[in-house]
Amino acid sequence: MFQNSKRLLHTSRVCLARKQAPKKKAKFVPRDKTSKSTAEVPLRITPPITPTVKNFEVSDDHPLWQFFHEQSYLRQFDELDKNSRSWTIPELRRKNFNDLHSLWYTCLKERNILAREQHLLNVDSERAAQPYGDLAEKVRETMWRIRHVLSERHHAHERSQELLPEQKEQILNEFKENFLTATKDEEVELQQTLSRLQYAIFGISEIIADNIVDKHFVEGLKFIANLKLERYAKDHPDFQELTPITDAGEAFVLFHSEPTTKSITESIESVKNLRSNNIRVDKLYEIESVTEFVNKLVDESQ
Amino acid sequence: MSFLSKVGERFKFDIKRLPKSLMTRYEKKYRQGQPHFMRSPFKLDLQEDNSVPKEFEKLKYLIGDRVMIIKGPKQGNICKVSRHVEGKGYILDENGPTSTVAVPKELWQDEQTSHVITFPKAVHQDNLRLIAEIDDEKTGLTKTVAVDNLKFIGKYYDEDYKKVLKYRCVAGQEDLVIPYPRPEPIEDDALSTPVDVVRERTHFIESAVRNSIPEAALLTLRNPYSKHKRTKLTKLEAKKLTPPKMPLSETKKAYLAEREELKKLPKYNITDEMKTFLGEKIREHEKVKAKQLEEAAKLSTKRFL
Amino acid sequence: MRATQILAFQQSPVAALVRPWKKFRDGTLFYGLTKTGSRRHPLTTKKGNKNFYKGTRSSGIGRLTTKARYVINWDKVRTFVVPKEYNFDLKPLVSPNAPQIQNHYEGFQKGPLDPQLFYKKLREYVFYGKVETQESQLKEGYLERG
Amino acid sequence: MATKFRGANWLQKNDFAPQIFLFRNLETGQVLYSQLPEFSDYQIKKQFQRPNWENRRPKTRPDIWRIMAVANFPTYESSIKAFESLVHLRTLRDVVTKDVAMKYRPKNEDNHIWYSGQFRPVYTQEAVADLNNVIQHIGSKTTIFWEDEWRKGDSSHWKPELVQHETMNRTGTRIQSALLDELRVKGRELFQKASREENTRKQKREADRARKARRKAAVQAEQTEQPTV
Repeated sequence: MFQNSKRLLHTSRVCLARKQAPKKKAKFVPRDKTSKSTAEVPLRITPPITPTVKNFEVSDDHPLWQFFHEQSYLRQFDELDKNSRSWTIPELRRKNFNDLHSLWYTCLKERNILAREQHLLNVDSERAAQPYGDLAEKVRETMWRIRHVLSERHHAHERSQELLPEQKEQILNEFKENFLTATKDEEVELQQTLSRLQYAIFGISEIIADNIVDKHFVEGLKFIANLKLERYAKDHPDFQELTPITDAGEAFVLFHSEPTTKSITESIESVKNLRSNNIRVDKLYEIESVTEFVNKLVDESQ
Repeated sequence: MSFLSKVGERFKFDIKRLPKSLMTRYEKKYRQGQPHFMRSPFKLDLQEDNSVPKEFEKLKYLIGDRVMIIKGPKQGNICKVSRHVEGKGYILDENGPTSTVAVPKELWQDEQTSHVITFPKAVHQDNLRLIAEIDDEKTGLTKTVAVDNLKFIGKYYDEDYKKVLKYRCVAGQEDLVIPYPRPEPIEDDALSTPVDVVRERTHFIESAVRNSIPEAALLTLRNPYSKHKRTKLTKLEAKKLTPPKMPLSETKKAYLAEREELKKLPKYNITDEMKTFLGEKIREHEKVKAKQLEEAAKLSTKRFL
Repeated sequence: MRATQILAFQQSPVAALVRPWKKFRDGTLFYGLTKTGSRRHPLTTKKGNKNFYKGTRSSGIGRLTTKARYVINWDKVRTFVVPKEYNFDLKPLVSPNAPQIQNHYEGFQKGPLDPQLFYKKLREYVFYGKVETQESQLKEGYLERG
Repeated sequence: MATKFRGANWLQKNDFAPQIFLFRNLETGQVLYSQLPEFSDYQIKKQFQRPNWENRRPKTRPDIWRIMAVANFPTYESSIKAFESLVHLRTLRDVVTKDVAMKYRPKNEDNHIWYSGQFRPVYTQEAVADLNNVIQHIGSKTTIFWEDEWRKGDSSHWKPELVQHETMNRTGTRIQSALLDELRVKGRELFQKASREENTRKQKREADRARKARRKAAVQAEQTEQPTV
């Protein structure tokens, strides 16, 4: 048999090949009695074990949930918004900056969700992803309109600066007339109007910490101080002597006092005190000094 | 994600830019890609926008309108419009035309049990006429008429559609207004803001010296260094805007010098004396002229005689 | 001198672009601004010289160290600021039942940018507060002062 | 060191624990078994015996191999048996009974193993199934440290009396070799503790036995003495 097979090329190699050297006898290893190898389960191929999400928990406030609509993997076509329309520019003109900012942010998040869904479907067919893209386009329209409205507001504000001096004078005169002729019943309303006016014309905010001291602010201090004096202390014996108030420090004292006759008379005393001690704010350093006063007030309130 | 950006859009294949010579081939391929029962019944120009328009003027007949078919096998039938399809097509109710086709099983829809189905066939806008009911002033009865052509004029706010629309009138008789059909009530959808929240006004101009937009946000909106907002021109721009100085020719120079000379001469206003003098001179001249003419006339008559 | 040699001295589009110091468009010849040939092709990263930088609108937020690590400069990273007082009531789209209002600017030549309109609104705010005045109210169901 | 098969004595002598390390290929999803916290071409050659276009022989690039799980066994003998069984199962899947393995693999529309790029997720899942099968086959108590517990699949597959699942503590350890070395030391300590306990138990048992024998002998002696009295 071997002689025959020698002629054949491939099979002969097997026969002729040198056999491996006999292996050394394995050392006898005593069987471990503690671990029982029962071999109840044979070694065989089993179906693959697929990973599951049950093995870990994801909290509901996980940041990546923001890319999902109500934690669903993919919205069905029917669940998409079909009836709504984009925000129009006249509608957005009614909203303040904070609202517009919120809306823009919401739109951005929605577009993230839609882009994710579109990307999932785009792999399969562009046609299936189309409605998601169309909806995203509607949302995008809202977004550019928000930007348009904001820049329009900015331009309007810039252009209004040309007419500021004349308009300011008109509004202040009108207000002064109202302020000095108002009766005591209208006091609450009057104070509200005053706070609106001081922000409108001089940029003085009711919240002290928000204020930025500039030339408008100082001008406002003086105007309001004079106004208060005229309304609440017209009968004061030193009224003629005191008015008009031109010093920023004196103006600040009066500005800060409560809108009552009593409080104003107290302030007048301190103003007189300042004058007698010859404490005055230098015209050139008005803004710096008033900033100091305001900072002091902020520290006190904290 | 290329579908998010429109940057490469102009380099994409665009049917509108396809030359006419290649259109027949493209159309053939396009038709091959659609099963015959899904093809549009109209001859569409693929380079045009065939989608269903949103404007009521272009739609002409809205969903719910009653129309009469004036051409085709169902000629004379009066139907209601139930849907718009691309290419100015209208799907009508059960009185409209239908087509029966065999559909392969892969494309069966839900609840379909047979290969052969019948579905409504779209009718073109030109083959339809609007049906309107008009009060006859003489008899006091309402007449049902088919309107040949429509015209859209004026504007009014429609309470049901919640927007400004144009009046739909009979062409040639503009006082006859055919109202639009009333829409079905629509409910708010998943992404819609409620009406009262939309209408709420939160923006007021509160200050003339403080901008309502925070500075950090403003930087993302507008470029403070925009070249369109600068008041000063750069050197380069000034150079570009001023015309170049060309060398003058000799004749031009002489002409300009002469004009300068002339400018230096004193200017006179014509006085009455001058006017009478000039008038006399002209009259004298006229007299001489008249004499010459007379003599010439005499000479010519002599010659004829 | 032979004609070919003369040509070598002339500024051809290619010769102009081989200058690596040219990084910006300044009106003279630059990538994509050819005088001849087809110019309706996108300027890709493959077309520029060694200094041409196009980017993918995703990089340039930091620098590479000598050890080939990338240090991110967080000032350059795009960040979206969350609103201070987030108004969750506003959704990206509007109900179909909301009226589609239109703005009018009667008497204000420059429309929404008119300074007179600005001061009119300011005056209204100062004297009446945050309320709708008769002039800013909706008229005929759809018309509103802008 | 992982260039050849290592026996129990060698492992013990060289301070290795009775562990098996399962490395996962990030690009392809293939899994490599190793007795040591490292691997070499040896393991790849042994465990990918019949490469083809769907199951290429992976490279030894260290950056694309990540640890997937570390299985701790009670004895060196059981760990070696488990390792051999895992390699055997791999041979069954790739060579001997490939048709059976193919039955369980999800297919794409071209009837090939489902893939995305070079990645075939089924290989990782098969390795997890094999580990489960081997543990049940050996029947020894095992602790598995998972890199991501997501991969262990539904808990119904595992026998709770045999397997204890834990997650690797990856905080603060960014370098994989450091993490694996930590696990090795931990496994070694656990083994030593267990063997020490085993030893004391054994000694106790022997002492008991000796005492019993002594008592028995004494009783017997008494019994033998009595008749003489």
